[in-house]
Amino acid sequence: MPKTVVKASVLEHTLIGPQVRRLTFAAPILAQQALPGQFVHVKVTESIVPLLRRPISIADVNPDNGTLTLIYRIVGQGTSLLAEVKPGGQLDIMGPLGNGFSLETERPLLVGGGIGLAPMVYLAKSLCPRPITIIMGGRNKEEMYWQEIFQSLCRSIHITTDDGSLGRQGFTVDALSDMLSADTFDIVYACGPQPMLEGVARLATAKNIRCQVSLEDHMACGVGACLSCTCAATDGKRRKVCADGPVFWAEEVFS
Amino acid sequence: MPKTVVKASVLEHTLIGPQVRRLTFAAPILAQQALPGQFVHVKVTESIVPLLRRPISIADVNPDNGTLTLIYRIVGQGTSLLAEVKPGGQLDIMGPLGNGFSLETERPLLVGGGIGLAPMVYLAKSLCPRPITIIMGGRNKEEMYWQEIFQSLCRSIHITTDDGSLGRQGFTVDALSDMLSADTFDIVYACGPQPMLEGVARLATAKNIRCQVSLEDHMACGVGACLSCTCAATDGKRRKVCADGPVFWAEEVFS
Amino acid sequence: MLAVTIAGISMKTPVMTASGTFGFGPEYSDFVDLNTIGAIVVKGTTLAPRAGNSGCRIAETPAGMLNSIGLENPGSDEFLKATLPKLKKYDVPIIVNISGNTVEEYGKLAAKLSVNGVAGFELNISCPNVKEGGIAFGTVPQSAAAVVREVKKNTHLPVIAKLSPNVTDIVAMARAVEEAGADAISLINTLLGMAIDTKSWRPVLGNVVGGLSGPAVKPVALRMVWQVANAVNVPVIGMGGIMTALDAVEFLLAGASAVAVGTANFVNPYAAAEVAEGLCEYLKERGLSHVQKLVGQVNHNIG
Amino acid sequence: MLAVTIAGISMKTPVMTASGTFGFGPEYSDFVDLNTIGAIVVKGTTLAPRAGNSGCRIAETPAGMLNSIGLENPGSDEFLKATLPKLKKYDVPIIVNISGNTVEEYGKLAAKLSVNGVAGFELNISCPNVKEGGIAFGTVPQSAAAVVREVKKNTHLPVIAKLSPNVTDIVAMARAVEEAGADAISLINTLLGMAIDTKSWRPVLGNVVGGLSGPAVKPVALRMVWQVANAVNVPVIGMGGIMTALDAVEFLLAGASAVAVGTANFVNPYAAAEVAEGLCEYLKERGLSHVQKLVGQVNHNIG
Ligand SMILES: Cc1cc2nc3c(=O)[nH]c(=O)nc-3n(C[C@H](O)[C@H](O)[C@H](O)COP(=O)(O)OP(=O)(O)OC[C@H]3O[C@@H](n4cnc5c(N)ncnc54)[C@H](O)[C@@H]3O)c2cc1C
Ligand SMILES: Cc1cc2nc3c(=O)[nH]c(=O)nc-3n(C[C@H](O)[C@H](O)[C@H](O)COP(=O)(O)OP(=O)(O)OC[C@H]3O[C@@H](n4cnc5c(N)ncnc54)[C@H](O)[C@@H]3O)c2cc1C
Ligand SMILES: Cc1cc2nc3c(=O)[nH]c(=O)nc-3n(C[C@H](O)[C@H](O)[C@H](O)COP(=O)(O)O)c2cc1C
Ligand SMILES: Cc1cc2nc3c(=O)[nH]c(=O)nc-3n(C[C@H](O)[C@H](O)[C@H](O)COP(=O)(O)O)c2cc1C
Ligand code: FES
Ligand code: FES
Repeated sequence: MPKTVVKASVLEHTLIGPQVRRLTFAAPILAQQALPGQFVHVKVTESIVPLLRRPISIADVNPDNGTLTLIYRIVGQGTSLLAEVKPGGQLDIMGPLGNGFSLETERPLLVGGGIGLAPMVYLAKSLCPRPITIIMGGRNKEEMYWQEIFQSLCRSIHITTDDGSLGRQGFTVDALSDMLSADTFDIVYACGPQPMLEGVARLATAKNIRCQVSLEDHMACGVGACLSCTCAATDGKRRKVCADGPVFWAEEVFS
Repeated sequence: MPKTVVKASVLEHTLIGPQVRRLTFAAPILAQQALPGQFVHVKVTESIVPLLRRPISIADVNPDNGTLTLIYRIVGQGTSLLAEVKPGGQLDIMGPLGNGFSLETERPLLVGGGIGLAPMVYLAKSLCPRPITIIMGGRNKEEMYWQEIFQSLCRSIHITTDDGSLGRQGFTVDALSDMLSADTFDIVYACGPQPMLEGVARLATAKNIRCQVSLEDHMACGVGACLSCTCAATDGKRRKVCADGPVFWAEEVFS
Repeated sequence: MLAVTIAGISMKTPVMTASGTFGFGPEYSDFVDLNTIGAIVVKGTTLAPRAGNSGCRIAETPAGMLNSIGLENPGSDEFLKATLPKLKKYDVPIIVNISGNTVEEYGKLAAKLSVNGVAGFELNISCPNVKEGGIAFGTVPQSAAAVVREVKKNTHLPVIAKLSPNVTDIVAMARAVEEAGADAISLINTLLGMAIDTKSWRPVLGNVVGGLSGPAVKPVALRMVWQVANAVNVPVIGMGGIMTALDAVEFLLAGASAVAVGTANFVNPYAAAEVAEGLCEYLKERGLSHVQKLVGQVNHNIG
Repeated sequence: MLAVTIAGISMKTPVMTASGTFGFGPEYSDFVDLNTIGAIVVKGTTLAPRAGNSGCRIAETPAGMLNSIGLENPGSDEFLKATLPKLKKYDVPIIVNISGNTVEEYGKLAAKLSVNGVAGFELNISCPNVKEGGIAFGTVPQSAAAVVREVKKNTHLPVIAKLSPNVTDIVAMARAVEEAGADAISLINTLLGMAIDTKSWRPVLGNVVGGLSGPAVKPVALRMVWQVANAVNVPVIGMGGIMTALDAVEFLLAGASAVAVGTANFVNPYAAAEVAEGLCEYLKERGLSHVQKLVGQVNHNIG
């Protein structure tokens, strides 16, 4: 699956939560190839400010319509400019980049924190019709627009919020601990903040369950050329989050 | 008339000639104050690329509607981006800047070359109902969309084109020479390329006719602060094209 | 919460205007209440009038601009006779940016301009646009120090040394002018740059090379301010690409005690005022009582 | 019409890829036919593997970026064993960018890497991201010359000295490496810069300072290329902010015999190919038979 750059027409671009938007664009070539866990590298304007592309996970793919969907949070200059692109407008998209999740599982458990839930959507879709359990964490009820999205995809949904305004108060890791005791899973997939990933990996490893984590880092090239995104691996060598990841087996990057 | 910066809504933006556009926007404060010969300083995007504003003459003013009109040629990065602004869009306009033409005349002669005809439109309007004669020069017939604009404003129109495809073949200065012999005028106003301005000034001075020229230079500030636009004056001192001009009495800047 | 005293000059805010970018001040009075500015650093002034460079004097570059004005100015006599009296009606410190062809000229200029209405001097030992010597003073620590010493001998007013970024070792330059008695250090002046017209195959600037300013240079300016502020005891005035209050915050955190807004004035004539207002808001949002609480507070322990 | 020979290295086009911005090449093979590139300058390589700097390694700046990779690389053994064999299937000159902590290390590295498949060396005497010495070599003419001499003694392959822009006198640096035997000079490496996070009050980069590259630095790069090309006889390879063919034309007119595309690759992975194609078109439009007709042709007589 060769990487490419496409000029994609924006089809839909809506606010789905506080500062969170869903963006769907036409990109048939990418839609044929994209795997869950991969990401695209988006040039948010034609201008040289901001200069660099922005990495965003592929949140959904419709190969029939030839469309890709991203879900992103507006946090800075780039995402603010991206948010201004109107349906009918063009975007410059590079992808698909990185390696996706392993789909070898019968009883998967998905764990996503905050905007880390974005790649979980496409992952869940790809795992259907296997019975999927998901733990989703967020700051509060308002951030749990994800519930609606995962409703039809998952057999069982568990929610944690920092303030307890929806689901269980606390972190996803707390919920995970209980669930791993109560039920059996053959893989745990995780995407979210680094401390969450480390916590998930620790618990899964302790229970001897395979675990994949999707990492994030600041990226310039997105293809393994600039070394801005590397991290230390447990074998003493280094890995490129963009090209060797963003999805890693937990034991590869967390000891 | 204090200078100001306004956020102006674009009302009309049409192609009126090869690479030439007419832009009308709402700016009531400016419309109350702008004098013929003055210019505005336009920020063509919100981005910092391109960084600087672009000076454009005020081609028309409608104080009743509170609108200003510019006529500009697309020549580079800034004007290309400006051309993309759609009606309904916003522009950041600073003005009115510089000093306008003297309107003390009974029998004015206007001479404009190329896009230098832009400020002549508002000048002609302001001189109405005095009988106005205009010499307009351009490269060819296609560039003479000006004819239509000046038709209703001027008593007599004389055209020169470089290739002779419309009017007389040659330069405005050639036509001017004949006309100054044939008729009497009490002032000559000129705007266009530097060699044209020098030629016009020479002829007018020789005939002892008052002459005003509108100069151009690369400008950063537009208000006399940066000294990027200064030129040598005949008194041995220097003048700022933006703040002391752009309109000068010919004898002030040409010896 | 914004008032500061730099080199003995009391300012209502730490936001000054950079020399050559704000005229003498009144050029911007339609946009900014000059009485609210920290200090106005006027255009580089020389003993005799200067016509400046010929040909095109500015060129736009990505997120920046080149200028080669060449120190056009009406000279010190005209400044004293025509300009200064007009500035006296404003309640804002006027700092005169001075340039000389020789060390002695700097001294003479300072002596001559040490008059009522002038709050201090900024020594332009770093202008890249003058041939006779300007740049040399700015790249050799000993020469820079000599200029500072000569000026200090000739005036009782505060002396700010303005450094050029076109050097290998900005800290050595800063230490040299500090030892020579500079009351403050401002930086950066412009980076030497060039642009070529690919249609005519000629340099865009009449003077071939010019000084780069604007957002493009901000990272370099910030680095130098940080290096210098960590090496000297006199206050540092930071400038280079400041467009917004947050840019100013970066310079303050890096160690600048005040900042100057330059190229930004051309883009946004309200910039000097807006940066000060934005600083105020930034402090309020964080419950900070005074802008001084930001100065040098960047936490640069390598984690 | 684009083929050139630089320092004895035959290239199909004068458009190279800059070290550290194009990996080893294959990273971009989905986008660019590597066989059409002038030369690939691979990531800075050191004798032993290096892990690079910790913390955040890149920061965006206005029309530019800061990086502080810190020369992460798998080391010379791994390069010879794993990387070079993979590159041999391409028909493109591979230039190895080398870095050492001591003069001797540069020599050892060059000797070790003077193998079939390596077309030449680019000496990184200018990386701002290494503590032990890298930068010092790049700012002192004598040290730079010593590195070049040592490498020349240890290899028969062409040696390109890559200069740092963070110096007062780039021409002195260029003359020193030319005299020491450099077969070509490439410039510029990155300008030392900094960025501060106004939320956390911490430097954005884990390493506090980093190297500025991209369009923002182009005017500085172009000025230095022009100065150096007018002062030395060896070919100059120009780089710094080249995004388009017209940018490359500016560098060629200024006196560069070849150019390198760096940061642009990240923004537009086709950049290296598109710059070469655009150069071709530029020449055709003007009826020029060869890219050589542009080199050094800027008309810089001050009018
Ligand atoms: C593989 C990958 C997948 C991602 N998927 C998503 C997603 O599906 N939805 C989503 O909302 N966000 C996602 N992110 C994070 C997203 O890239 C950043 O939020 C975004 O780049 C911020 O850009 P900005 O200009 O708005 O913010 P600014 O803070 O202004 O950005 C400044 C610079 O920092 C970089 N940056 C800032 N935050 C991050 C971050 N968290 N990770 C990497 N680089 C960052 C930017 O790319 C830019 O270069 C992903 C990141 C990676 C690496
Ligand atoms: C007082 C004044 C009034 C003007 N009125 C008009 C007008 O009514 N209609 C019109 O089409 N043009 C007018 N111009 C010229 C217009 O400003 C330029 O064509 C425009 O700035 C080009 O910008 P660009 O980015 O498209 O070109 P680029 O060549 O990409 O611009 C690069 C830089 O050069 C400057 N520049 C380029 N050409 C000129 C020029 N001829 N004069 C001044 N600066 C220039 C730009 O402002 C910019 O800073 C006027 C200029 C001045 C000084
Ligand atoms: C048009 C222009 C003229 C300048 N003239 C002077 C000057 O006369 N003396 C001086 O010391 N600095 C001069 N400078 C440098 C500025 O004062 C300032 O140091 C520099 O531009 C960096 O700040 P900025 O990026 O905010 O513009 C000039 C800068 C510009 C853009
Ligand atoms: C991420 C990154 C890594 C770099 N690594 C190296 C390096 O290892 N060795 C080197 O000599 N230059 C290195 N450079 C400098 C580039 O080769 C080039 O000189 C510089 O970026 C200017 O060109 P540009 O503006 O086109 O990027 C690096 C630049 C970047 C952006
Ligand atoms: S982003 Fe360039 S190597 Fe990962
Ligand atoms: S444009 Fe600044 S003085 Fe005229």
